[in-house]
Amino acid sequence: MTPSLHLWLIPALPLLGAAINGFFGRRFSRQAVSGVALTFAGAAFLMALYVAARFSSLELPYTEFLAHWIRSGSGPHIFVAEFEFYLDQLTLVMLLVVTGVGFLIHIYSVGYMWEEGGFYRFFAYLNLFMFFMLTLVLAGNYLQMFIGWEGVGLASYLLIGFWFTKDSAASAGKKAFIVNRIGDFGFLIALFLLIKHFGSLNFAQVFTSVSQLPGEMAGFGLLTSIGLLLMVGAAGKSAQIPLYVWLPDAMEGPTPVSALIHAATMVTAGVYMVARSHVIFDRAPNALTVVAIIGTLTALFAATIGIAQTDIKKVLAYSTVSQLGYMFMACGVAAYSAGIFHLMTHAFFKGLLFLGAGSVIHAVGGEQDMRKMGGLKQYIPITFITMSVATLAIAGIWPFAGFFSKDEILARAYEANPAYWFIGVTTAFITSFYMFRLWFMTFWGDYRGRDSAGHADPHGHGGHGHGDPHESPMVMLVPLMILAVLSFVGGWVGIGGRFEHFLAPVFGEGASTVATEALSHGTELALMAISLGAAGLGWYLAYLLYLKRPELPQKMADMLGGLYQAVVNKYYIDEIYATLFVKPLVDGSTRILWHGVDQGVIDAAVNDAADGARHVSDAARHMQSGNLRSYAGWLAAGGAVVIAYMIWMGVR
Amino acid sequence: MSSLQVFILASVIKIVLVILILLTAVAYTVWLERKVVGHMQNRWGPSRVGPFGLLQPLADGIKFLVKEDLTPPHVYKPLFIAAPMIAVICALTSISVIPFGTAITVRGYSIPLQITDLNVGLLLILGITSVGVYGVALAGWSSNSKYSLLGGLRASAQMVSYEICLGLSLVGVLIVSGSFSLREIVESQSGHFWGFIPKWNIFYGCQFVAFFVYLMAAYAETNRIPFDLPEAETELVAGYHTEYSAMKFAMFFMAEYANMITVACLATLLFLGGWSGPVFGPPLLQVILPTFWFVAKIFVFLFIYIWVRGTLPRFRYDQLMAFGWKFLFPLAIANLVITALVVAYRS
Amino acid sequence: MLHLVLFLVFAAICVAGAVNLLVQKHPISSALSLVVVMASLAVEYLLLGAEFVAAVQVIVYAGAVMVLFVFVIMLLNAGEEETTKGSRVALVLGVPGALAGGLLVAWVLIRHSGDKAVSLGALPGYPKTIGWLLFHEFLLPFEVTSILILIAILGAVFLAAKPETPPAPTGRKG
Amino acid sequence: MVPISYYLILSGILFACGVIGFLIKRNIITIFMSIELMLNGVNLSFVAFAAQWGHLSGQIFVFFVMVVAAAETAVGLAIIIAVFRTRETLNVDQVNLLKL
Repeated sequence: MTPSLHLWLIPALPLLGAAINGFFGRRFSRQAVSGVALTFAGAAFLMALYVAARFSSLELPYTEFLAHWIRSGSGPHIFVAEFEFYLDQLTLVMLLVVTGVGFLIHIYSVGYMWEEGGFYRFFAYLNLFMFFMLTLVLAGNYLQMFIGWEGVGLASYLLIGFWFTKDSAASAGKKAFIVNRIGDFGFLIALFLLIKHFGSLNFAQVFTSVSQLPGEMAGFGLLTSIGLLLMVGAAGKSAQIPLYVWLPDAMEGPTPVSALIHAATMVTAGVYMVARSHVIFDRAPNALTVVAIIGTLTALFAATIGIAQTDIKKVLAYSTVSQLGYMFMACGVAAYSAGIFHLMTHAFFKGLLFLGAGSVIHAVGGEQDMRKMGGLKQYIPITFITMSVATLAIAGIWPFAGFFSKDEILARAYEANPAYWFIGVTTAFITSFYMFRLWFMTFWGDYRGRDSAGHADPHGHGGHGHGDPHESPMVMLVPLMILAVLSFVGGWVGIGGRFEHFLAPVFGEGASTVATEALSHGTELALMAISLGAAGLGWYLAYLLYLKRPELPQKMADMLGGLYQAVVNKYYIDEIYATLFVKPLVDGSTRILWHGVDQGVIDAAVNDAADGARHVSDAARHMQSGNLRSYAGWLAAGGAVVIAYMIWMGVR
Repeated sequence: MSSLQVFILASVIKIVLVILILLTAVAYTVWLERKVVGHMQNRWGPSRVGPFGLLQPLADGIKFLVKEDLTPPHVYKPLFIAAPMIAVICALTSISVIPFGTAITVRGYSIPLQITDLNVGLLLILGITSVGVYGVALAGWSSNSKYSLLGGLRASAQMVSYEICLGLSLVGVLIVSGSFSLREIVESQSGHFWGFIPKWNIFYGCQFVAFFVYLMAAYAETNRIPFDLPEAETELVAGYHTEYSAMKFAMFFMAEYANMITVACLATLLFLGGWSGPVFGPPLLQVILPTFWFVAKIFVFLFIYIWVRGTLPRFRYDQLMAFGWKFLFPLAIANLVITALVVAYRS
Repeated sequence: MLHLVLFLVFAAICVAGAVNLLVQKHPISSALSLVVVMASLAVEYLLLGAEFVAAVQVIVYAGAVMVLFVFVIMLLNAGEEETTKGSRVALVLGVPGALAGGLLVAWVLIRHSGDKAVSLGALPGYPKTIGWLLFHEFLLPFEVTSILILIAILGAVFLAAKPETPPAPTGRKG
Repeated sequence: MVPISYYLILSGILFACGVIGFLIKRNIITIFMSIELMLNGVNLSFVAFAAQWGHLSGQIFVFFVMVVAAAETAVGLAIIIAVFRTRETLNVDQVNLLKL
């Protein structure tokens, strides 16, 4: 019996911070607010480190019971859900990523948000997000996970709409929330199916029951349905086709939020959930195939949109969608540990990219359009260096972190189906291209922002004046540097399959060991070379188009015409959705539900009932004449009737 | 003669005797009052008719009988006529349960000196007294005169209010003696304690507080000074009987004095031991003596009545009400509670 | 025989008084008819042996309650009753209803009360026995009614008091 | 000897007179008296039943009825005075504001 780790403290600490800042922060100074937020986020990180330090001495998986929650029914039909925490290798990885990156972004936010109104509100939300994310990660059953799942959605909604006076931010928040609801609906139905068939939501119990079932090799059975429904939930949360549309819009939130929630942690919850439910997916190959196809398509699809975006954060947003597609691809080919590996490295470099982008935006006074940047490397050298590391990492250049994880995924994809691999490599090329496009447009060439400076975001950093771009304060740069180091070395843990080996107890020995041995060393090296080549090609193309011959892109765009327009307009997906789903829904609601049901049936019923009551009362009120003697008359007559009735009934 | 015949004969004789005596007593109480008050005010009082004016009541009676009986216009006649009758009937009826002495024995038949002995004699007196209010109230109302109406209003309010105090003061006595029958109440007071003090309720039963309350309430009930507001001459021009004259007026007069005598009898019976007193001498004297003591006590009581009239001024109406509700009423209740506790303790 | 005669005589007075109450136009005449009814009812109680009830009937009803009525009639200077036609229901529905109800009850009483008769003073209600019952078996109701009386006194004082001035003496007749 | 039913019928007549008085009288004080008449009718039947069953509780009940009647009278007359002060009439047909 291992002594209690007090895992509950990890989510509880940020919750306490959120409560303090949320309830009393209005009266605090900015120093106090940031002090509280950093203390509790840091404390959570320290707890996570403590858990990691104790990790080797634990019996895994380690569960911790906190309190009774739901008890209903009895006997064989009992359904129990407790507040409990579940710790294994997967949880530990997520825990460290969430608390570590989260803590760094907290630090960064102090600098980034210093000038903003609602400072305490921001940190309260941020801490609240940490609480829900950690609840999600540490949950011991699906229901508790669902709390975290919904809670991070709430925090995301609050933070996207942080500048709620701006219309686009408010509607972006709503969009994120509503699209997520669609996914959550699938998730919930999956949970109901689990309760129906396994009578429990506890991970251990469900997985034990599931592992006794035979795999559904073909057809569409229970596990496939559950898997697909879980995938719907994951697609909503992790911005996969067809529910990815909210994530680009979510860039309306403050940049640290984009980094924390919409790049590093929350959007990976779907991946985590699929990986956590791998027992179910393992026995539902059809569902797994769907996951793989969705992931692959999303990766390619989002990457192509990323090419034509000019807003620095939009590029990163589509990049995130694309990278999440990679992760799902990995899960889809049952390479869960590769997916989680990429999740971790992606958290480092994408967090870094967003923070760097924030630093750039900060430097140029709130401008987000890359066409108005350029040549920033001499103004903001530290940001430039860290961003460069991150760009190399995401492009998959050796020996940066992204190389190892992406390579792992591509290798496993090749093994499963070369088509996946091919699309993956294509995507890697496109990724490299648009990332270097961003890099060149932002940091190289001449600064193009002077002539039009002053078009600053109303909520942006106008306070910094409109002079030359300037480096961010130290409090923002330190997290950048730390993340740059992690982006550089973070991939090394995967060398020689160490990371995979670490996670092996979770995902089972079979899948991983067999996989590594399946590919010969030569094939592996060839694959590596090809992906490196694709990355290099992307770099060269970007160099050519955006540094050497800056007039070329416009020409090419003119040449491509409609296709280019389609890409710029994100394939008109938002418009299609609006036509296909939103408008029919709104019109249908207006005509059928509002005019038809609400006004025609409900209101009409209420009004008719009231009218009827009034008419009856109009007739009956003459009885209530206000005259005492009339009342007495009714009473006497009624009394006579009662006496007659009693005599009739034989009461003496 | 059968015992029923004896009973009827005795009853008739007693009724006639009592009414005669009572009416005479009423007449001579008026004379007494005029005489005493006269002397208190350094006047002679009635002195022209007969020795010491003793025939004055007779002269008054003749005067009332032969005077013109005026009935003012606009009065409500049935009640205007009925009101004095109600008053005098109630006053005379209540005397019927008053015992005047021990029973006497005539030819072997024991005849109590009382028209009738009821279990609830005291209650009967209270009931009749309370019905007597109608005479005053209706007289005031039927006269169709504002003075009379005010007098009637005052009378009814005052009598209802003080009736409560009167009743409560009697309850103390009832607790001590444990009966509603006046005869039994008197018999419970015979004897002495500590050798010489008579066991009257006022002494032995410690009912002196109740006696005081009774005295006050009785003054108010009979509309006597200092509580004679219903007929206050200076304010209301004689109040409820302003419009009355001749024999009707005389009836109210008789009712008032009869009530005084009844109240005095009641006080004597309840508080002062009734006819109990030293009995000695020859048999005839022994028969007469109890009645003598009884009459003497009534006389003392009546004298106090007259004495107070000659001494005290009249209350204001709100003072009257405040005195009744805020002083006498709590006092009577306190007396009742203490008496009940003492009796409970003794038994 | 005497019993029956007395009963009939006073019942006749009683009914006459009740009918007179209905017929009379002036409230004070109605009030006096009611006093007559109550007084004759007291005699009926005596015939039934309830002497204490009879005495209390006279003291409370005739002596206090009805005096209050007379007092209020005098105070408000109530005049003759006007015959307004405010309520058709009372005449059309109420009076026949009341008569029908009364007849039905009378029919049931005559059919079912049997031949049991009471002699004069059949069940003497001596004050002592009544008091004993009141303070033993009916102690709680007795105390409750005392509270009721207290509340009624307060209510009457409050209701009849003129709003601006302290309670007038007229309000204290509870 | 008088049959109990005689008393009951007398009580019924009184009660019916009370009800009819309530119905046909316009003066609120007289209506109030009609209520008293009804109560008296009921009292008579209580005493009669006490004699029939040979138990005094019927008579005890009469006391309670009297107490309630007295309390009711005090409050009711106070209400009548209050009504008269505001409406300046005792005719119930004119005191009919309590309606729709």
